[in-house]
Amino acid sequence: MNMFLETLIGGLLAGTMYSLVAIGFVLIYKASGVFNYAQGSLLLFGALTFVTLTDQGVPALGAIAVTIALLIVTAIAIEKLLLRPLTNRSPMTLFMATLGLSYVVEGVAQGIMGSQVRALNLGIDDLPIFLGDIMISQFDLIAAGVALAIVVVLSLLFNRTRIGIQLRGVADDTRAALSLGIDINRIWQIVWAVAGLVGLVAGLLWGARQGVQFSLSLVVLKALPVLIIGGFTSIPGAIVGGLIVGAGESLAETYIGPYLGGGITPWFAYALALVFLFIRPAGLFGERQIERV
Amino acid sequence: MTTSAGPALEVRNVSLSFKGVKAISDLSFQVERREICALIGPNGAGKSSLLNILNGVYIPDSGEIVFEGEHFRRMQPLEAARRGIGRGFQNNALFSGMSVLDNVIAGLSRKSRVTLVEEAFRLPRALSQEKAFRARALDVLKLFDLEKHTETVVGTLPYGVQKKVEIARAIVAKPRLLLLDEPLAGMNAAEKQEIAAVIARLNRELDLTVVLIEHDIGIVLKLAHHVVVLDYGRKLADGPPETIRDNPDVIAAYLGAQHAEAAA
Amino acid sequence: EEVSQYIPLPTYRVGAYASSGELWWAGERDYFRYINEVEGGVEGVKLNYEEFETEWSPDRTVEVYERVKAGKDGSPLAFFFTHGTPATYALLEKAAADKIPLIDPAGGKTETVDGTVFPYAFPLLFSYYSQASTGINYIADKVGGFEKLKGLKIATVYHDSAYGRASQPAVEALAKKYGFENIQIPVADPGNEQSPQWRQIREQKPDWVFLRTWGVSTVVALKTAQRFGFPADHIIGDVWAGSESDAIPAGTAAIGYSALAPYPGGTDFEIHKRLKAEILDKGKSDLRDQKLFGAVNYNIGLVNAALAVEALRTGYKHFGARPLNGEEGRWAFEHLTIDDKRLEEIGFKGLLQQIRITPTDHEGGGAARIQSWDGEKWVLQTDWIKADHALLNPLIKEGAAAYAKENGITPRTPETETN
Amino acid sequence: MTLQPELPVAADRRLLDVSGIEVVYGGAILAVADVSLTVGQGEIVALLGANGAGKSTVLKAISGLAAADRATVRQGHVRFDGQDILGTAANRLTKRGIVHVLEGRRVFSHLTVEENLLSGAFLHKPARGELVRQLDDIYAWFPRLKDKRRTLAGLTSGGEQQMLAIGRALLTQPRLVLLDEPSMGLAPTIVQEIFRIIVRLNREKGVAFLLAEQNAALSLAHASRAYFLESGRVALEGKAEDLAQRDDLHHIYLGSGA
Amino acid sequence: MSEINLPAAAEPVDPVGLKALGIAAAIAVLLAAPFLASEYWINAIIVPFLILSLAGLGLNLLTGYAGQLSLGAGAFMMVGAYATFSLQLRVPDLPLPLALVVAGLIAGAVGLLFGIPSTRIKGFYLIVSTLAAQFFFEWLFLKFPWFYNGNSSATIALSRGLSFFGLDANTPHGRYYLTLGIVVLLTLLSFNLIRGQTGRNWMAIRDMDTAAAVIGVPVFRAKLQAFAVSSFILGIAGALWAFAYLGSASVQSFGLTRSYQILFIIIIGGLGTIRGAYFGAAFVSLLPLALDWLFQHVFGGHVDAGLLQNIQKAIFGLLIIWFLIKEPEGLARLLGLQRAQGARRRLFPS
Ligand SMILES: Nc1ncnc2c1ncn2[C@@H]1O[C@H](COP(=O)(O)OP(=O)(O)OP(=O)(O)O)[C@@H](O)[C@H]1O
Ligand SMILES: Nc1ncnc2c1ncn2[C@@H]1O[C@H](COP(=O)(O)OP(=O)(O)OP(=O)(O)O)[C@@H](O)[C@H]1O
Ligand SMILES: [Mg+2]
Ligand SMILES: [Mg+2]
Repeated sequence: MNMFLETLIGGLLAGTMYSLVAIGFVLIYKASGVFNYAQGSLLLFGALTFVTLTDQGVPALGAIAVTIALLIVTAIAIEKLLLRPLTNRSPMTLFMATLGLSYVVEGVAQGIMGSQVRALNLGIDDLPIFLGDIMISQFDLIAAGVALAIVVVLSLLFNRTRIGIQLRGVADDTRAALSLGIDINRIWQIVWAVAGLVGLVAGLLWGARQGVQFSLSLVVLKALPVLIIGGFTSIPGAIVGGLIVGAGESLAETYIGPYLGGGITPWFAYALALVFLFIRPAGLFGERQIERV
Repeated sequence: MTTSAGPALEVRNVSLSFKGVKAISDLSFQVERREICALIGPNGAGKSSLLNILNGVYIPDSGEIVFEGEHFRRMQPLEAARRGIGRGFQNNALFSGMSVLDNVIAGLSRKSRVTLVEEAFRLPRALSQEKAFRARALDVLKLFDLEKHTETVVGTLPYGVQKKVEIARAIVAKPRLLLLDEPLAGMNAAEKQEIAAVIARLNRELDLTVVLIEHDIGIVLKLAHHVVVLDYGRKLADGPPETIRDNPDVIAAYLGAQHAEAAA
Repeated sequence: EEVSQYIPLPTYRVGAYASSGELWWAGERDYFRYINEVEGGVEGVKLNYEEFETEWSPDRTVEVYERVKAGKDGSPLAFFFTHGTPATYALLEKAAADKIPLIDPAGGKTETVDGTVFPYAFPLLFSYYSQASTGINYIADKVGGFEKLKGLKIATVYHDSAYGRASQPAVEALAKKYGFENIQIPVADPGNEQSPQWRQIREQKPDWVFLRTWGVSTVVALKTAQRFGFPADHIIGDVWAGSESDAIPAGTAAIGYSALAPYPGGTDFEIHKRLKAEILDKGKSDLRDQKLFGAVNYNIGLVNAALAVEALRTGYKHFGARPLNGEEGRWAFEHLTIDDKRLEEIGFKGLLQQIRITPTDHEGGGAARIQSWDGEKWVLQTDWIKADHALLNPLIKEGAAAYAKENGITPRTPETETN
Repeated sequence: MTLQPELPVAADRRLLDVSGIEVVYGGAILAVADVSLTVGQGEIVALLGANGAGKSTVLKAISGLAAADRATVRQGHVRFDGQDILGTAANRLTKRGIVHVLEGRRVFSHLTVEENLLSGAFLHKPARGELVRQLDDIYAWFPRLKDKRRTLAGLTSGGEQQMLAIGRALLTQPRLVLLDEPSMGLAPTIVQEIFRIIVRLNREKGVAFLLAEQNAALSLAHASRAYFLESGRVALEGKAEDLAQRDDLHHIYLGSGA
Repeated sequence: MSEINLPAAAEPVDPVGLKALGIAAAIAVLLAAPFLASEYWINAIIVPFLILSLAGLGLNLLTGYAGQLSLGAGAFMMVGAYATFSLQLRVPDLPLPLALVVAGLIAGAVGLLFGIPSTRIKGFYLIVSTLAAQFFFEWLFLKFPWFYNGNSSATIALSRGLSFFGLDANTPHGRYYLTLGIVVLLTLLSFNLIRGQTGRNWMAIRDMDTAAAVIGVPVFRAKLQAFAVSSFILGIAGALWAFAYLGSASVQSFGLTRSYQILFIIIIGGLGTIRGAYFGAAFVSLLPLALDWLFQHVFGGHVDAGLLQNIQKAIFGLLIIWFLIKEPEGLARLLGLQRAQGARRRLFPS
């Protein structure tokens, strides 16, 4: 029983790590209707910049500041060079473009900062905490806290602020937004920058766990089912999705895995997502496509 | 076509709501065979929703539909098409990436009898069917003199022309009941006359039963044999045009004073 | 005009595996350059090496192979470094048909140790079976003798891929022989979340864990082990889980972790002194960051390069100092012998084990040293520990025979071969 | 509120001045060949014509939204307040007082009715109180919207959406509204209601309107001047009442509907 | 409709004639190719190019014509390859061509299975089903030795090599003609499909599936057909990739990157066009080689190799972006070979 509880809790917490990645997607998808595959590379880029700076002896705060600045510049560049020219193209084209973007970001990041694996120490050492004999990872607890904080801030941003409403408008119909004088380019820049910051947070946490290296960009694949379960357009969805995937995965690996020879995590999350989609075709929290004919 | 007696279509106590929003409440009316029935009513009255129920896009909360004597709690879109219910949409629902001709032929696809393999290898049956479909579609396009647009991609045509294509697509498979949602919207008077004439002719010569939504009351009064007036999902009036045009409730709720003069 | 020996190098400087690749190629290039510029080539024949990016993808390696198999500038291809086990698998049949030796030290397909069935495949140095065996031998040594292995639980946490599984038959055989319990736990690629695996380990309480992971999965394994309170000094990594890029990111979790080292890390070997003087200090090194000089991956490059050079030397001595073709290349490798004396001469003593390759044994070594991580660097613990070939060879023969049968190959009989 | 008497436009009081524009879609399809027109301060001008005549395209060319449809203005110029505005980004123009209500409403279907309105109101960054006042103002013009303020705009009916679109546009405090086929698919009562509102807005707020319409009778009844487009060219222009008399037009454009 | 049957229209000039001509010309060149090109070109460039084109074609039917987004192309190729292997191994007297067809059918069936969700799931959400396929099969074919006949390297290879109706196709030319034959045949068949009723149904669904259902297009059936046909072709492409190009393959040969590559091919080549697949494949398989060659000759040796490779990667990315910006309709349009028909084809019409 405890074994079960521990697996469950451990899974849930690990799930929030996925959520952190997924949130970045949601932001961008909501605002620019772009399914941003490059989110993973941006995450790598952020973390890599940070460690490179600290390795050069730059104090942590300074490094963060510089990294953030860099991410903002990147966001603006992406908007100007990629989004603007591709305005009202098919989501497909945009998706492909971000795939291309991921090559660029990875190439530049690793070209300049090298491809060596870097250690990243956030001073959170990952020693277990025990509730009775249920073991919980301190690190994951903190990660979960961070994720929740981010969600609160963002949902306020979306539903309470003027930017937020305009942003959802842009997401809905760029032409109409233009006709109302909404500066879509600025909106996009803001969103991509914010997504970049969320990515940075995720990158640092993941980096601290597995070292800052290329494979950070692969956590995207973990985020996808999370997104799909939660719905592309919902930030709380990203969290819930993360929890479900995390718990599902670790329970499956522990209790189903043995019968299938193990190693089922990569596809299990997707199978899970598929099941959920059958129940709710637009994810748990996703906005239903409104069909009026 | 079946000659069994009874109305072509019967809507019985149909209600529909969208999470709270009551779109249609307990609506009943009949459409006789071979008649043109106009659905009119203010915006949001539930006209489009009703058509959507008739060919299975929406599922009514309650009530049933009787089409040519058969009872349905819920229609499936494909089923509706098979039984000969054609449909034109309010906001054009054409296949924007396809040519006008292909759009119209697509309307025939439920008539297709060839298998994938036959088509892949262009076996005789496939070829002859293709030929037949083309010819049929071209005839219909002529009817709306759209020949000059045959090969153009519909997405680039102006709204009005697209409307025509849509009607063509709806009738190409010789439906028995034709549902049109504001077929004349976005056309000038001349074109409206023209299309109205075509609809009348289809109805006359093909014994086609027509249910259409239209706001241009002038046309409606000329074209329809029978008018049903909806307001906030309820039936406000139901009867021959002349009784409708000077039904006080209708004028109040719908035509509006100024129009009454104009029309008079 | 003298023709140089063409040596194509499929590399991966971008993508997921760049971190090890970068150093690996640096090692190979530095050594080749050293041979060319300091020793004037091998027996006077210069080496013409050229890189091709593959991102470690077997398919792209195949493309490279096709591109280079005809040789270049008048030099035929004497052998082909696959630089990756999957690539070796992919090329096995092609290369045999084209008569071009595939060189994949400490990797490749274990059965190919049997040169009678696989004349053109050379899993030099340290096959996957040997890796398992040496690991167990070390454990035995730690627990005080093979008899003590009886009743122990030894878990293998492996990257769930052909590479990760390659050693399973050997471990089984060893478990049977010594009577320890063999627990196999897969980690799906990329392996950045391993709580379930290590929770299982905490449940089953093995005495030792043999780590056959690769890339991130090693780092995460060590960190997760720490979290679940499994002592790092009871984890033994295999060759591809034992470099700085595996240990450093794991931070404190890696302290005490030891790994098999057919390629020990460190700079206090003779060859490093020479390279430092002749290449690094003259700014000719391919290393981006001099601090990484002597890193395990760099040394892998050195050793592989040295093996190639010595083989070529053998060939040139036999066929004359001119570029060799595939068949000659095979002969050269099959007659490669590096004894202690030779190791001294080339400055690889302690870094490379003694090698004796024969037509029937394409491994030619089968030993490794053990090094363990002290938080800063790898520290060598032992001298060369040999694998239990008496036990392994039958397994290998068996596998090879099966392959021969399936593909209608009649094993050659080297004894009868001339020259 | 200033009361704006309707006078014939004098050159100096021109708000919008379009001359000789040619618009091409995707570098290929010529939609508008040569169109010149003017709109005076606080004037209502109708832009009439059959399908495909080019009405919407002209409006897009003025509001700068043509670019979004990969359409380019190849010749001629567009002046607003005497300044050339060709090539100015649509959102800038809105700041300067031109708002375009697109054909087919284009409301933000995933936002509530109220959020739709707000998205228009934010343009001039009003203070909270001011914002509320403006909203109430609009609800006063369109009471129907008030009932549906919390429903998703995408789920409201055609007419409701049209009103929302106009209301939303008005909240950007425009001096010139480009209105594309406000009557399309709307019940006569609604259409009349909308036109009445337009006239009132024009009188009370001095907002100028350029409305593209098919329903000539209705438009001529409310506009002061009108232009007839025919396949991308101005076929004929003049004062509304004069045109309304022309019976040769009558059977083409006015039909018998109204 | 008799009464209002107006005189039947004059037979429209059908564009097939021209097309046939073009294709004929292409074939002539293709037949001559091996005698103009070096063995390296055939083995390492032309054959893979052809196979990628075929794969692109397969995916294009599903994504470009039926509008069903798929990131699982690799999975279906994988199924085709492993099925062929099993058939050749376990049904030795089944000739290769038949084995390929059967393998294709198996892949088709699998595709159909993973297509079922498409009836409920729309747009981008659909990638979950195809990605599930991708990862599931990567796992399956690695996990159970039966699929690769238990050899330690978990790779598949045809022990008896390629033979086609008795004549041996193991030589470069043999492989080339085998591939070419299959590619041409399948291209023609697909071409017939898409200009017939099936194709119209697919496009109707792509452009607006609610309306399609209402006017009587059998949406469910058509979608499944699209998945099946597409996977059939992908399956055969996969088999060719494994045995006509690589010679031996593993799951890595059909990983996610492969799926992306195929997707790139059709986006760059042009969604909803047959030619697109070919142009796209040419672009995707030649560009990296060209870049490589260029860099070797321009900077070779001067710039740090690692940096060089990364720059190269970045440039590849940039080119793709630039390309998507410049030519929304893909190469097929750029090269002006596409009928006006193709104009304004969008995957998800807004
Ligand atoms: N798909 C839907 N989801 C939610 N609500 C809907 C949906 N379709 C229609 N409604 C609601 O049902 C009511 C009736 O809509 P409907 O489109 O049927 O009216 P209508 O008579 O066609 O109006 P119009 O003439 O403007 O088209 C409207 O208030 C609308 O908000
Ligand atoms: N997005 C577009 N791409 C290509 N051509 C277009 C596009 N939009 C319109 N056109 C073309 O431009 C011409 C004018 O279209 P426009 O919409 O301006 O006419 P309109 O007068 O507004 O017609 P309607 O009254 O039906 O709206 C038409 O011939 C149409 O084919
Ligand atoms: Mg309606
Ligand atoms: Mg218009």
